[in-house]
Amino acid sequence: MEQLTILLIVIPLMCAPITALIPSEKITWALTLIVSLISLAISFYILYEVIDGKHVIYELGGWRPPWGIEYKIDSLNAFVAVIVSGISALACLFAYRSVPSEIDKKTIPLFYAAFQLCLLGLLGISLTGDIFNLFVFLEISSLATYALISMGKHRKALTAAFSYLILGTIGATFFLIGVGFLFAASGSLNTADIASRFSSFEDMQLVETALIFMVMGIALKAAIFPLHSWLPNAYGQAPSAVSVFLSATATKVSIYVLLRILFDLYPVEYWVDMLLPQIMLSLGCAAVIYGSYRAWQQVEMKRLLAFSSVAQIGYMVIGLSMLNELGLIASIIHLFNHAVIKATLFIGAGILLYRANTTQLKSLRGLGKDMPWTFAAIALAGLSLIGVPGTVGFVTKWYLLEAAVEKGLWIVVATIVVGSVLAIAYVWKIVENLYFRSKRKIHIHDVSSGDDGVAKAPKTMTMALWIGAIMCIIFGLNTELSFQAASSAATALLER
Amino acid sequence: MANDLILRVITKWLSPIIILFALYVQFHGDYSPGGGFQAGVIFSSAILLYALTYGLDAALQLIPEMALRIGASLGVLIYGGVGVASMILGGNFLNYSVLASTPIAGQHIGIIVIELGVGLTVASVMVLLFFTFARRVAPE
Amino acid sequence: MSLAVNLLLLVFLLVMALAVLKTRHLFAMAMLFGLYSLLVAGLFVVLDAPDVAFTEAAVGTGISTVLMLVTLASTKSGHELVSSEKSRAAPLIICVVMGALLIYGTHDLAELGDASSAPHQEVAARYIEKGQEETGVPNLVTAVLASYRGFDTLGEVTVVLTAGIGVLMLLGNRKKLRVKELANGK
Amino acid sequence: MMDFVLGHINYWLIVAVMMVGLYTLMSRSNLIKKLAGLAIFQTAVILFYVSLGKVTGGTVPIMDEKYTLYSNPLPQVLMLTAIVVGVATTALGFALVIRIKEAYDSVEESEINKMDEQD
Amino acid sequence: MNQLDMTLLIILSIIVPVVGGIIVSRLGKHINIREAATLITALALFVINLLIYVNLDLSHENAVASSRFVFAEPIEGLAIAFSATAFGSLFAIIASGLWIATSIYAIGYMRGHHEKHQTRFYVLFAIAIAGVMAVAYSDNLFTLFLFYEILTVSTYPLVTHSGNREARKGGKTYILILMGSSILFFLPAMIIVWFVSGTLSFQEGGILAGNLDAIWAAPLLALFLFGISKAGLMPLHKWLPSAMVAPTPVSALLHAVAVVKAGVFSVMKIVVFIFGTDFITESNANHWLIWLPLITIVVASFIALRKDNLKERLAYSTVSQLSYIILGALLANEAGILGGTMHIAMHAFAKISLFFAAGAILVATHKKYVSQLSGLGRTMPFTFTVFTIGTLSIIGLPFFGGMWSKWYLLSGSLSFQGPEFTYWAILTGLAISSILNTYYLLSIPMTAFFNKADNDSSNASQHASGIKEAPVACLIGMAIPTCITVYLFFDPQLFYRLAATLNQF
Repeated sequence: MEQLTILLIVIPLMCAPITALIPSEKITWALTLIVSLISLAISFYILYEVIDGKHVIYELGGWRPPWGIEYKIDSLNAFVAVIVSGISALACLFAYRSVPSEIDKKTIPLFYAAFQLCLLGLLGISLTGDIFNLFVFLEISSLATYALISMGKHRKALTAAFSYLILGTIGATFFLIGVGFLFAASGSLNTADIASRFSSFEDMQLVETALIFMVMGIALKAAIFPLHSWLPNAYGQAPSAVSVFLSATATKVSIYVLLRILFDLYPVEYWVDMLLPQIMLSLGCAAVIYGSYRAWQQVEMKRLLAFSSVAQIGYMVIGLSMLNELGLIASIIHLFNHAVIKATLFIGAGILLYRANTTQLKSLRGLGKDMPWTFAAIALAGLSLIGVPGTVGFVTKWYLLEAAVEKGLWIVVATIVVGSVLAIAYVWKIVENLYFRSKRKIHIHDVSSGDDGVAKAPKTMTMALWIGAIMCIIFGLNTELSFQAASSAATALLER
Repeated sequence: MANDLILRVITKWLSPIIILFALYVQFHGDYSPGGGFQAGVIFSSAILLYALTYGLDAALQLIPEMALRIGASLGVLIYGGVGVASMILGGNFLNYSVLASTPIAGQHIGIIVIELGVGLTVASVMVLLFFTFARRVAPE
Repeated sequence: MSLAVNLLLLVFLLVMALAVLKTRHLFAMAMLFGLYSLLVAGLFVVLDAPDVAFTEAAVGTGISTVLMLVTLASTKSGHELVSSEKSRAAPLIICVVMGALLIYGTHDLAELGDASSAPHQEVAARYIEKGQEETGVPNLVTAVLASYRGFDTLGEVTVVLTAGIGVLMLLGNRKKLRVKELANGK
Repeated sequence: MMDFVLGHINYWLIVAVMMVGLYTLMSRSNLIKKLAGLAIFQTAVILFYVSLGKVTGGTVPIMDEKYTLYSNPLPQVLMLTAIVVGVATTALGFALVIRIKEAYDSVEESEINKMDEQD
Repeated sequence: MNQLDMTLLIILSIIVPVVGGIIVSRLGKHINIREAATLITALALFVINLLIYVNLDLSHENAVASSRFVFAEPIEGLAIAFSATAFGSLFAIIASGLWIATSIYAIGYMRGHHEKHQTRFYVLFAIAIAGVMAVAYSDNLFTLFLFYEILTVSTYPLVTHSGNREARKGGKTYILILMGSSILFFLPAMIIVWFVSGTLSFQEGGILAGNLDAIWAAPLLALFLFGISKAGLMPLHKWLPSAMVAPTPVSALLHAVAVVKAGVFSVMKIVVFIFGTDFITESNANHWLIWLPLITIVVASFIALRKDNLKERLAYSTVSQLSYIILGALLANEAGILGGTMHIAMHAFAKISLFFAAGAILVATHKKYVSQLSGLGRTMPFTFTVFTIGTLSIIGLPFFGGMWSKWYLLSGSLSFQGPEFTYWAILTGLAISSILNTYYLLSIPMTAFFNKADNDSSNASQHASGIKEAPVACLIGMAIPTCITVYLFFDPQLFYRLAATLNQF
């Protein structure tokens, strides 16, 4: 069991360098899929083991913490790992036909290697219990991400990757400064060790600054309003498969780190005194309104979805800054729910891109009628995003509402309502253009015309899309797994 | 530069020395400053020097790009392999103590091998970086 | 004594950083940057960190500067443009606020070299005490790097590999893609 | 007071360097210069860490019977990693700059932004 | 019949149409088999609902929920669950019974009208019916809401069936109003109920009494009334005329029976089982809110009068008639509830006859406007007889089922306990509306039978060919609800028995 946990890291780690050397695009794809699926299986198994509040400890190199690096895996870690590896598998399935249409043939093996490295980094972040080790994995995933984003078709992808590189590095460096300050105060890098001795150095200004910088750094990586400026371009311009993977995982993992910092590393009372919950709550509300509004204004589908991500991250921030169990549950469950929804929507956008060679909404007009199944799945995921009952989106919003009512935070209730109305508006915008507007002449993508005709989306893509769409429903109806994982994680976070 | 005789000669003499120094840094890292990373960078600077004087093509003939790619991957694989080996031998990942009969000997073996992996990857990637960048400078 | 050297180097460093900021000539900037790195390496020596100094000298002064020069050559850029549109007030305010915050934080920092400060207790103390005994390596930096925190180093090597793969993805293609092709999406 | 200043002035100077780097990065339009700023920023942070590890009267942390007081090896180890991360980021950044130059025929952010808006 | 079998029946009633739909979707190439499959599904569903009806325990204790089937429970206490109730059974029987008639009718109509995508039509129709069944048997407000929405979405493609600009425009209005209002009003109202009372399950006597301040009863009820825009309360009625762009079978079954009745069904359920009639009368919530259906009844009648497009006129008539039901619910007394509930049934049979007739006219003569119908009664006597019977029933004249519901509604109004002015207003409103009903509906068969045909050439040529009715399948389909309308006058017991259960508490 213990050894299994580390396999989650070791498998992509050993596979990525091999992948980089294999010249065949098919084999590298298959390897990536297998790695993702194995990771998914392992993380599921771990989640199953720890879901009732236990945890697994793994000492790397056999050194006891705080001298060595330790993994301490509870339900939250495992849940995030499940999200990351699951979405990775889904994105990979989608990538089979999408990647060859967007990326140069010779680069594909390297692309998949970078993909696996990104997966490795994200998994590493979600498992480690050492703040410096976290930084290292953060950088692995970030570097891979920059490279992956820059592979987008349009030249804007390059600038998007560059500005993400700059901002992401600032974020990571801020985090590093925070870690340094905390290290200066505590002499340790192990989360649990720092937490257990926290009272002995909590009066130091160092510790305060450390928190501010760590939170700012991670907020930048998590694209929390107003530090979100890199996100719309990055996710909008990245190759479809990368948008799918990153939009559903990268920011979520950062939110996870934020949870760890705020609830595990620091005692809650500490940052309550700093008025951080109020600040984050207002930022979260602002993010929801601003992100939804901007999404509504967009004329390009991937950018629209990216802005919607800004809003959805706002919901997570709101949830965690309410400081009650329900709010935390909402945040954690939304990590999962939003991952599923956004992955599905980006897969949908990717299919449209594959077909029409563009995701400008006005060029997609009427395409929904040619592709009713694709359209239906997009609509389903869109309903989820709005939060219609019976879908995953509803579950989150419901818990958020309950949490807000419990706390008497009517401003949050109002935000959720306004956010949902705006969500209806922007989802409607997609639906309207895809289905209600009369058709425009579109250029059919030249790559697909060769093999199986232009009229259909490739089977693997449709499969990925529908797996996502069905998950939106299944996990909206049967919340046992996600709720149990989230609530045991929330309890563990609040216990400290 | 490629036509400068003095430079060529100096490079010819200097390169092996640099490489020797790199090897020293690599294997003496336990006792003095240095280790795989530094050795890798120093090693790569030797190749860099060679490439600057003799031209990119000559350097590429000396070390083909594929070799560099393999080297880069292999380094990580060696490092990870040590970890896996220690897992197979019943320890935790990267617990070198189980690699030999006594923990100290095990640690020693482990450290030497992983430093080798580090050196290999760093040297290969650094040279690879330079080659890839330099290729873009050449006029079409 | 070492404090004085330290401060002197730091002042130089600040001057160098400002010079990098101010100079318009990009090749000069690259050289100044190399010099900056060299100064940092010197500082590391003063701070008893020869391993880090070694690395900084090789990487900062060597690889980074070379890559910067190659990039300059390949992009054929000589001078930085003076852009009037970019606002400088906002960055300045942000930097001042951040700097003030950091200085506020350093208030409780132990003085430079204070052996009783927290970072030297517990974790580090044990490395010094037992490091050689447990790993058989006298160079504690190597011991910690390769064994105690070997996993970090594995991550570090992976970072290097990732960078290599990333650069190959971006520049590995021998064919240069032209402006127009890219503007229209390949 | 004097002791306090003397004990902390090195940190303040490091913070100053850090902020000069950050400012360069944020205020300049040239992409290469931005990356230089980024590197300066990161190096200053590394410097901060290594300063934390210094012990007055201590020596290089290589065990030797002659010495009893050693500087702290831990920050040094961490920073070895950070340096590598830094150079990896910078290298990737330069690669992007080269591609941006090929695609936009410019390395000035202000010009590139204008072109992006026109698309 | 034991608990398990009952649960099974409920599940079957939802699954059978879905499965039927899937089978139909596979039979696109074999038109006859496809139609047969639809019919068999409809018959099977009707039988299932009858079985539920027969086995329903109408005794007091079981009137709310006899056997519960929990499908999923996404949030604790918030389950998607179904159960059989008398009221639900009433609705389900009407909808599934009329589905048979509609299916027969549709065969004639769709073929006669040469509609495209017929397979898709039948599949979506079946799925919409499944949604209706789920609404009918929903065990709590949450489930009701969910399938209410699903019904909206699944009927949307039916509305836009023809796919032309007009259809898309109508479809847009349809989905925007229905979705928008339910999310803006219905959902918040539901959430408020949850937070106030901690549950959403339908309970006798309601769940709000004692939990909600009486002052807030009226605003909350207003939220529900506007949120459930399927009930067609003005000003959120616009979607119904818009939906008339759909093929006639859709307008007939969905927009005269299933969808709109799902709306009033929900209103009734909420009034009786969430608020509780006692709570409504005690809090005086209905004193002002009752004006809403009242105004709608009158205004919609006036609008109907001015509409020349036959289907639109019928649509406004539906708007008006739906408000009778809401009025009945808001009267919150025994006769009112009884009348409202029975009107769900009575209006359904009558209105579907009218729509069938309108469709038959369209198929046979391609005429859409009332003004074109002069003298057509002689060419299509059967169709206009059906139309006349439907009209008379809706007006509430004796020998037709509609009389009973109107009777109870009237007696409910007479015993309304509220402000004097409102009391008289209700009575006046009902009177005016009945007169208008007579005028705008009865004038149609009158002109068709007794007026001379216009002298334009097209009519003249048709006169020459003598009797020209719609396809036989249409006629059979039309005959069924018409006969039932008449039958119900003589034996209203079937529905009375079910409707009366609502008044047991």
